[in-house]
Amino acid sequence: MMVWGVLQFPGSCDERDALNACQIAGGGSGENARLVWHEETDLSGLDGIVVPGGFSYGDYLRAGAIARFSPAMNAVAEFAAAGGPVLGICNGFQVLCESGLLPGALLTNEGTRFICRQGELVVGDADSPFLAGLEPGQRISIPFKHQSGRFFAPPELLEQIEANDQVAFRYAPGQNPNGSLNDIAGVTNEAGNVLGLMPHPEHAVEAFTGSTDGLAIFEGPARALAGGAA
Amino acid sequence: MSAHRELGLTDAEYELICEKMGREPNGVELAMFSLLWSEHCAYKHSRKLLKNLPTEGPRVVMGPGENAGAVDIGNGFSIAFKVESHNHPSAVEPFQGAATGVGGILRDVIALGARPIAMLDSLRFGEPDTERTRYLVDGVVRGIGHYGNSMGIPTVGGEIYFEPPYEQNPLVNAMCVGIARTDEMVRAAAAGTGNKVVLFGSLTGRDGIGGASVLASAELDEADDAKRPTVQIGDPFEEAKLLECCQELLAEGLLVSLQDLGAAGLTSSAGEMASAGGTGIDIDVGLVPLREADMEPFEIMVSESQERMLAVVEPSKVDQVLALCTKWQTASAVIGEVTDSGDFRILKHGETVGVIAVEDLVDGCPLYDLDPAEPGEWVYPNRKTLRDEADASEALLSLLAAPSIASKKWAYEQYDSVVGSRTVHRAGAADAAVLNVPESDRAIAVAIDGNGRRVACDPYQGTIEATLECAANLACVGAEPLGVTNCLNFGNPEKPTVAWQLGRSIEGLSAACRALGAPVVGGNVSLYNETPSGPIYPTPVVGMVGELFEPESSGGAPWQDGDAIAIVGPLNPSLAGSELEKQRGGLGQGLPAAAIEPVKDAIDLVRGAVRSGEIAVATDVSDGGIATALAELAIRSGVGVKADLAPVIAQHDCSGEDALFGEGPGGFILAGDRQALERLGGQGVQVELIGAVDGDLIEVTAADQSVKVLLGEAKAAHASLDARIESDQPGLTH
Amino acid sequence: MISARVLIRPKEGILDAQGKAVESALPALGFEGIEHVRVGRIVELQAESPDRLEELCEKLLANPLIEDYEIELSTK
Amino acid sequence: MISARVLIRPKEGILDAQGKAVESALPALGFEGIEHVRVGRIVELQAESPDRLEELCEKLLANPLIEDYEIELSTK
Ligand SMILES: Nc1ncnc2c1ncn2[C@@H]1O[C@H](COP(=O)(O)OP(=O)(O)O)[C@@H](O)[C@H]1O
Ligand SMILES: [Mg+2]
Repeated sequence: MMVWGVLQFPGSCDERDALNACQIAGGGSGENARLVWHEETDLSGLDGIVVPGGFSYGDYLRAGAIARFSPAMNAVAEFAAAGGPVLGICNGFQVLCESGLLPGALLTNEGTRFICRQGELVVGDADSPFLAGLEPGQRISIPFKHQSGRFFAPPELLEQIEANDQVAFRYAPGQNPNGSLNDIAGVTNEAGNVLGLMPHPEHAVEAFTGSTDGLAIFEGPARALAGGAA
Repeated sequence: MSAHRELGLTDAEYELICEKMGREPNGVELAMFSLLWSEHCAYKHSRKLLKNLPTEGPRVVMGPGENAGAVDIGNGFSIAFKVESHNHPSAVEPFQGAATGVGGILRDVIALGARPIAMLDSLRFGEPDTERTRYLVDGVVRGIGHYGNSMGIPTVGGEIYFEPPYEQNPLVNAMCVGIARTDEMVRAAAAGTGNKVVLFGSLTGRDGIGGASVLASAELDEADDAKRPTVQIGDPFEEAKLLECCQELLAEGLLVSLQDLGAAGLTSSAGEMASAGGTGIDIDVGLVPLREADMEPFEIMVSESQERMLAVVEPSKVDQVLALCTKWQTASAVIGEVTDSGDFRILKHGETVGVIAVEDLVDGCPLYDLDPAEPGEWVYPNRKTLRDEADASEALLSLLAAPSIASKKWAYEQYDSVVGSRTVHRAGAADAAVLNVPESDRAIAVAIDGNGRRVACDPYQGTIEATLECAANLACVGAEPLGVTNCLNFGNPEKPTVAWQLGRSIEGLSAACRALGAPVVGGNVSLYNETPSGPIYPTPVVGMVGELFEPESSGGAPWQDGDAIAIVGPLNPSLAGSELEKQRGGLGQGLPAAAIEPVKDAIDLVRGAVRSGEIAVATDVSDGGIATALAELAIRSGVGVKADLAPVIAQHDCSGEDALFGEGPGGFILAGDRQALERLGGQGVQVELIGAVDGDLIEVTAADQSVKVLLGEAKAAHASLDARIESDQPGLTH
Repeated sequence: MISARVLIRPKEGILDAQGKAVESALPALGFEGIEHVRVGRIVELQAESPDRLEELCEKLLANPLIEDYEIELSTK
Repeated sequence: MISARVLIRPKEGILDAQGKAVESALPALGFEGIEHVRVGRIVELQAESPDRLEELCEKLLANPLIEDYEIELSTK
């Protein structure tokens, strides 16, 4: 069974949601996921890491700018370098970009306001364990919610990202909520084991919320290990 | 020299203070008295009236008197909730005023040992056709979103009304709902002589010095600018750490008691703790962690710096408490101890700078009787915005576009409504917000309501309607009321007509809550809401929490082509106090009386139908009447309707116009399987089939009147507020 | 055209949440001996005339209740 | 102690959402002849030595991918 660690920074908000999603993906026993305090450096025994959403350090200065220096993030960098699956959601995506584990940056929404609405993503061509349960072109419905979610990369970097098939998710046509370049909602690193996305799959894993489309992302790595398409 | 007057105390109150103390108070003592004897803290003009509210019930865990109320939700858990106003601060600085309002009510719930799981907001502004109003709306909505979103608390519902009387005096009421293990909840009562008093959270600065009495109890006027330096700044990041820190302190069982610092800062928190515990308390201002050096004792005692909590801790546990605060990167210090003196002693580095008997400070303030007088006439402005020639179709479109009725998507999409993974129905999805509560294997529904215009027409009937509408909204998602909170926003109670409105309104609240069996477990009073341009509409805002057992049977579904439509309940539609009457500039005093019991029967019937899963589409008839309710369902579902209101007209022999646009309590629209609807009949509640879901027209006939508009037109009208509300002065995100 | 630079800072005595957060984070990042961190906004713009810049700051760029602003001009 | 002032601006060519919001608000407020509005951040601090300020900017205060920074020193 895949054991998850969910990072917790001062100001994290969605860490319990992510923990819950990991537990449901793992069959609901609860043993397969724990919070990892930002000062922890020992990730042994963990098979996957989630850097959750929220407002680490209040998003002061720049979203993710301070959190990325935490001891736990150094450990996550090593974990990722060793090929471990790392999922960054919203603020976690911002942290991973700030720390260089993912390409690009996230800017204030074009409309400058925080937005929260259910929306659709189209699965990209990226080759990542997190996408093992999803088909390229498939649509999933999960909540969009952020104020700094506008994906940006300089032209040459953007070309690379596209050329290497590092785009994991795009906002469905007409649903780009923030002005992200190429409608990009999520990207992977070159190896594919690190995935970051702005929308919130952890809020769409239980039927009562109206969608369970987010679950596949948390089930992906286990599926990939089990030799599922990845 | 009349320092006491400057501080808002009357000469009589000042003399009473001197009498109680047997001397004149010194500066620190006077500052402390002026705050705790302010309307905001002492409820001078409302406490006597509040005594009549029903506050007991089998499910009540904590009632009025605590930081928030709480009801039992089963399996050892309780739901804590409270609504509070931040009106004047929001009028002065909308973003920070609203943000700190949210921060304050969150701390009240956190202080009980609960983890907040939802916020609702109830807002009142002038008509959005002035830039000032748009500026206020922009700031308030961003402020509420900023604080709640950053804290990771979903804002799942609320309401916004736009009415001229709020132009200069907007209302910002926020309601927080939290969950706690009942046996881990703490009361705010100091106990144990020798126990230490620990202050933790933000550093203490000169924020909102005198804010409680200056900002919260005096009428706004041109002197505003002078008050501005007393604006309070909120830091949701600090509060997020504070929340987790409190949760861990309580889980470890390290606290004897816990209290938030709100209005009147340390003075109120420490004073109320000692009063509740029947103890004395020593506070050494020299030990308080300061943001600015050289603060005077009185400044430290009244500072309203946000994000601070006060705890009573056994000496042996102090080190653990301070260590946990360090873990959460929040400042903390032992600043005093619990004594048996019965005195509130202020020291500076061990040297006494003030002594007040706790009882005199907290309970010594005189409570005043009001001398109510019914107003002889309608004193509020009337504006005609709908032309006389308008036919029923034009009227409907105009109602759907009315700022108070139109979609508030623009606002609620700025709120995180899903964090916490409990949200079943978020704002806009159903009549009440629904939150999953797996802890006790059920769900709760929350709603907040208060139509000030109708309360202005008839404070007693209007407040009953507000309370019934909460229960009706809950019924539409299958929920049964557990408890009520409320915020009474009124004008100057020293004016007889306002006093009358306040008294009648509280009587209405009592009557409705008694009939519903829903005890009032907490609330807040905000008085003196008026400006030179006049008083606000009397605005009691009622918040209700209810329970349901199957989130999957909680309504909120779109209606389907072919569904039958029924009108349920005793609603006797009348244009008195209605949105249409407002648009015609014809508002006046008086609402038709309506018995509560038949409304309650209809509420029970609808709740049962939704709970059973037989009916998935239910909404209550409210602003804009039956035609508007039908149109809103059609818009929500994307399918039109064909209906004839003949049964309504026959029953109440009202006019076609009354039937289409008349308002009043006790009306529901239900849609679904025809047999299922027919089965609801014959149970003592009127159930009349009026039509079917069909096509892309909204077609409603009522005697000589008939509405016929394209679904698309209706949609556009209903969505038109978004564009009209954008401010020309968008605040820059820091 | 003149270029103007407006510096907007939290008023003295008013809580500077960002500055506080950054300052307390520095030691952990290995930066010692740095104090009094204050974070504000800078707005740069080109204007035909400097006349109404004050008003612009008051109305839009700054929040006079809680922020001080400072206008620096340089003709280009 | 030296006081340093770090100016951080969105890189040219990157859409500055806040700057745009300000620009689009100007006409309604009756301001004309104002353009090229850019909104950035200013960080002011006191440091024992200027040595590591560059590093501080590169690592923390600015994100070189999207922001330019400028350090102004003034010994006090
Ligand atoms: N309208 C009301 N109905 C019921 N209880 C009320 C009302 N107004 C105030 N209370 C109660 O009076 C107490 C003091 O209120 P308040 O000063 O707002 O508390 P706090 O200082 O903790 O915010 C609280 O327990 C509150 O629930
Ligand atoms: Mg309190």
